Amino acid sequence: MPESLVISKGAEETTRELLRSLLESGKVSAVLALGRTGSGGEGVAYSLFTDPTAFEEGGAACPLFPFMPANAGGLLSRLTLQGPPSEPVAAVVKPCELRALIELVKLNQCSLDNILLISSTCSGVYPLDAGVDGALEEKLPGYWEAVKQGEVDEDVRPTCRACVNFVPENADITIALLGEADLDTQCTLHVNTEKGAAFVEGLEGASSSGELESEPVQRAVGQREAFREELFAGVEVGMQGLIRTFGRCIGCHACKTVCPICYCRLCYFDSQDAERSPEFYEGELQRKGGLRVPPNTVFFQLGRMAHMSVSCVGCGMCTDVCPADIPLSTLFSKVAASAQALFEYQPGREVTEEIPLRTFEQEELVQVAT
Amino acid sequence: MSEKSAARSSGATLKAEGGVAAALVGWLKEALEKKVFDALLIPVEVPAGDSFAYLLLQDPAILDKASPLPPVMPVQGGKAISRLTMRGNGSKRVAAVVRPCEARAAIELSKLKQAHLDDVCLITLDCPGVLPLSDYIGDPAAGAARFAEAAAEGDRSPMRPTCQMCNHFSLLGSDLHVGTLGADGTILIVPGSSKGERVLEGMGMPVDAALDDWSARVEEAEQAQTERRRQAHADLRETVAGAENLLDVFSSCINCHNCQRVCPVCYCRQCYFESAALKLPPENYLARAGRKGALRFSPDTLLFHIGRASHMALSCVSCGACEDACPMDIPVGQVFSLMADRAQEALGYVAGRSLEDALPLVDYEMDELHQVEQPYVEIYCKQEVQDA
Amino acid sequence: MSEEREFEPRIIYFLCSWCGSGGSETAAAHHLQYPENVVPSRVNCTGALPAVHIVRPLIEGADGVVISGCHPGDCHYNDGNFRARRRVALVKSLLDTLGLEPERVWFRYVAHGEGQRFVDTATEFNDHIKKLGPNPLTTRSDT
Amino acid sequence: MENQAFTPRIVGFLCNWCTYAAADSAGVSRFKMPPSVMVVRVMCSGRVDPLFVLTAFFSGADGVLISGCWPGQCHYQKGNLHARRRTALLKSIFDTLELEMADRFRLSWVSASEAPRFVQVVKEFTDQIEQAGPSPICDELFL
Repeated sequence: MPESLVISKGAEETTRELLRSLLESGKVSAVLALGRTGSGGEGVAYSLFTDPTAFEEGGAACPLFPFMPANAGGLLSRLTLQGPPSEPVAAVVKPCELRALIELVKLNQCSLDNILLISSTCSGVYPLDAGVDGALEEKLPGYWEAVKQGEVDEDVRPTCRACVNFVPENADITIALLGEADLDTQCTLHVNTEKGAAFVEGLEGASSSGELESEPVQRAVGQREAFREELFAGVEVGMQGLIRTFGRCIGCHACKTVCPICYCRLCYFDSQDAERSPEFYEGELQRKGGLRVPPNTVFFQLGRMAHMSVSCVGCGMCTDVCPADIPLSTLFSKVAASAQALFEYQPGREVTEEIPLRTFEQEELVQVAT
Repeated sequence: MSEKSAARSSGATLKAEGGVAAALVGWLKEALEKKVFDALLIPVEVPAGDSFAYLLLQDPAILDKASPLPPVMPVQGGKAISRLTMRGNGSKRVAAVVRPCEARAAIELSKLKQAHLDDVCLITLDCPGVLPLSDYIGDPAAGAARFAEAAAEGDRSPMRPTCQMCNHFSLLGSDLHVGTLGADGTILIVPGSSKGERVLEGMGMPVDAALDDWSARVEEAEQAQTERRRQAHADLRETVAGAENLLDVFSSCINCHNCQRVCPVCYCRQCYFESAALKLPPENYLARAGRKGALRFSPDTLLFHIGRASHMALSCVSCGACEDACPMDIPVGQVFSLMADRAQEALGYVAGRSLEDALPLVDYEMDELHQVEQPYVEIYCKQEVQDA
Repeated sequence: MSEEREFEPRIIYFLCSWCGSGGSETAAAHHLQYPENVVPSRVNCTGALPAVHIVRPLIEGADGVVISGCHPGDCHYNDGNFRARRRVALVKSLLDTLGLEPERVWFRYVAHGEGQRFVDTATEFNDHIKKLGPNPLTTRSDT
Repeated sequence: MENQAFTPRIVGFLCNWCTYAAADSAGVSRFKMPPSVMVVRVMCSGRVDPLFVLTAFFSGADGVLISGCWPGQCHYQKGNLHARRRTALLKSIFDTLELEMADRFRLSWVSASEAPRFVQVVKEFTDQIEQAGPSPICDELFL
């Protein structure tokens, strides 16, 4: 099935054209993609576009903008939580968003029916605070220059610079971006599924047998792996390390709110069970002379790890929204890496693969029980 | 319940040669040792030294790292008090050292039945404002120096925008207020309720110092701040009023609802805007998108902000916690303080002023607000008929 | 001018189930006509109408919202309409602060027997909104 | 001196069908064992969410024991196999973050007929925790 289509237009233009034609021809009823908001395009947010003109030159949509205001996996879950749309919807998402989406499908939080998934090889996104007041626009030329060379711009989020899963899996159509030197004039679409093929039918382009795993991609994996090790090495561990790291946590639980995998409508830590009676506080006070109010910073983080780390896709939203600038994503990725290795699991790899905690082998992990 | 003391006409004095914070911590330590109260809720520097956290403590030794007036407000004290007392009063008398906006939030939460203040003695200080959280965490040492300098000079420019225009930085509602404004070697401790009076009594401190000088200073500063607030709100209104401006202001909102989560008075366990009420089948979203050509997703950004205001603006204490927690630096605290001031004015209420004022949406008058009733012009349709 | 005449507002009319709805029934009994684009929506009591439900249509597609309940002192739950009045005052204050045309919200008492008054209110509000023009929020995709 | 006075506080999540029965019969048989385990009876070791374990630790437990039926003998077919995966996950998190809780956390299979084994597990685990000393988490103020 996998085939690729070389189109003699720039990547951005190709993407816009593709989406516009999908909407115009009625092949999809809407497109979920990034778009500018506000009268002067001050903000960038995901939108469900139904009007094809949004994808024309100067239109509101900016599907390849290096920014992630929300994890689109979570958004698609919200869109399809109560059932798939009756007509196809296309979504332009980043590889980590796609992984989150696959995990959410496994968690019965969304449906992939009638969803056309378009993704691209990803060179990362800028931190949220770089996107305030159009400050990001100035960085765009540098960003795309780096993409062409298969590099990552230095101002891109550390999480992204350390991400080794930047080649999307399970996308119906993949737009090759990373390391494509002639990005401005030519674009390769990799059509990975029959669904994808049906949607690109009629698109003008030369078919080719180009592989996604190009040389620059391989090189990027190595670079990012190195950076990842560097980040992991900087994580403060041990209880004292965690207390130092989370000492400044303000308990807002924003990390949980934006986490695509944390889908529970009511988190244990926001529930009545986590509210304490005066007797609890008095008991703790008696025992150790003092305690934090509200309590549960390290407990919350460990609890969240226990609940979601096997499915953590390393999208970095948690770090991005943290008002206290705690490097959550690095810590969670480090924990997730070993937890996922334990079960030889990679979140988002395959929709049919069970989440490790929902399945088991008869003979395994014998050393755990003593 | 706090019975009002006969006008705050006098206070006790405390020598503060070694600085206000040290003197106050010393005083609190003594109070703990004398068992004037059993426990203390106070901001304490965290182990990494990059922020502060509220600790409930009874061991006076822990107080060494305490700061009655830290340079940041990571957790709104009202919220901390609510978490502590939401299930009841407990058996300990707790003194909570908080900022005036935090005390106001605690008072609102008490009225909203989310806090029990019977055994809590609210101690507030004249507040110079706080630095934005992200500024401080980036470089705590520089932040602390900047804060100390600005606080000493009464300069609010490095503080958060909501603090820059705060006009309720003193007194209002607390049981004990520590007057430090313009303090020169001596600070005043002013009882605001019988609970506060009992504390001073227990400490053996005579309440005999005249407040005139300090009151005059506070009043002067309050007037200046009120003017500043009026001006800031007028300027702000220019930039937010109208559909276009408003949507520009919220254009970068990522719908994380963190403003709601850190808001002390947004106490609902399940927010309406995160509930199933707004989680709809895909056809709904697609139809809405179809009508407008596109639909921001997640949807309902503006509905969330205005709706949230409709739920909490009357209890909003303008503490600015929302703005501090916004990952997109939206001036949400300022916009909410503007909405809150005008809404509270319309309904004759000041959030956190006193435990006695009833919440405006719980209470009503028979004869009021006739301006919102649309007068009936009886001849309206008859006129139409004649015109036709 | 001609365009203005073509504008047909979308209006939601919240009616309390005792008085407001009663008014509409009386109007129907007398075969009184009111504009078709005014969509009545029944709530048990105006006091049971959350502020969010006034705001939500104004963002999602209505050009105006009008609310009718019992006259002061006539509320079937004693004080629902007084509470509603405070809530409307709050919503109007918020809308005014944000420059979102508080005049798109009307609050007028209509008793069960006042069919004419119900029809007048619907008609008058419709004309009023026509004069105001379309609600700018309803066409924005980034709300 | 202090060490001698230290009696570990171990929270034991015991499965209703196997280990709880074993503990019961150990008691009835008057077997001697350290009074260190505070028993929480759960219907199945598979019922134990990682949060239970964390809650115990953060509430001051010096050790946590999960104990249930041997693999293949679960009264709900597979609950203990889920418990094993969860335990492995939690241990992996503790290991990655180099948290000392890893050594204070044990999963053991004890069937209903194995009262002596239960006693042995408790003795061993208590010794182990005694060696390790009181959990340092108990005294942390900033958790």
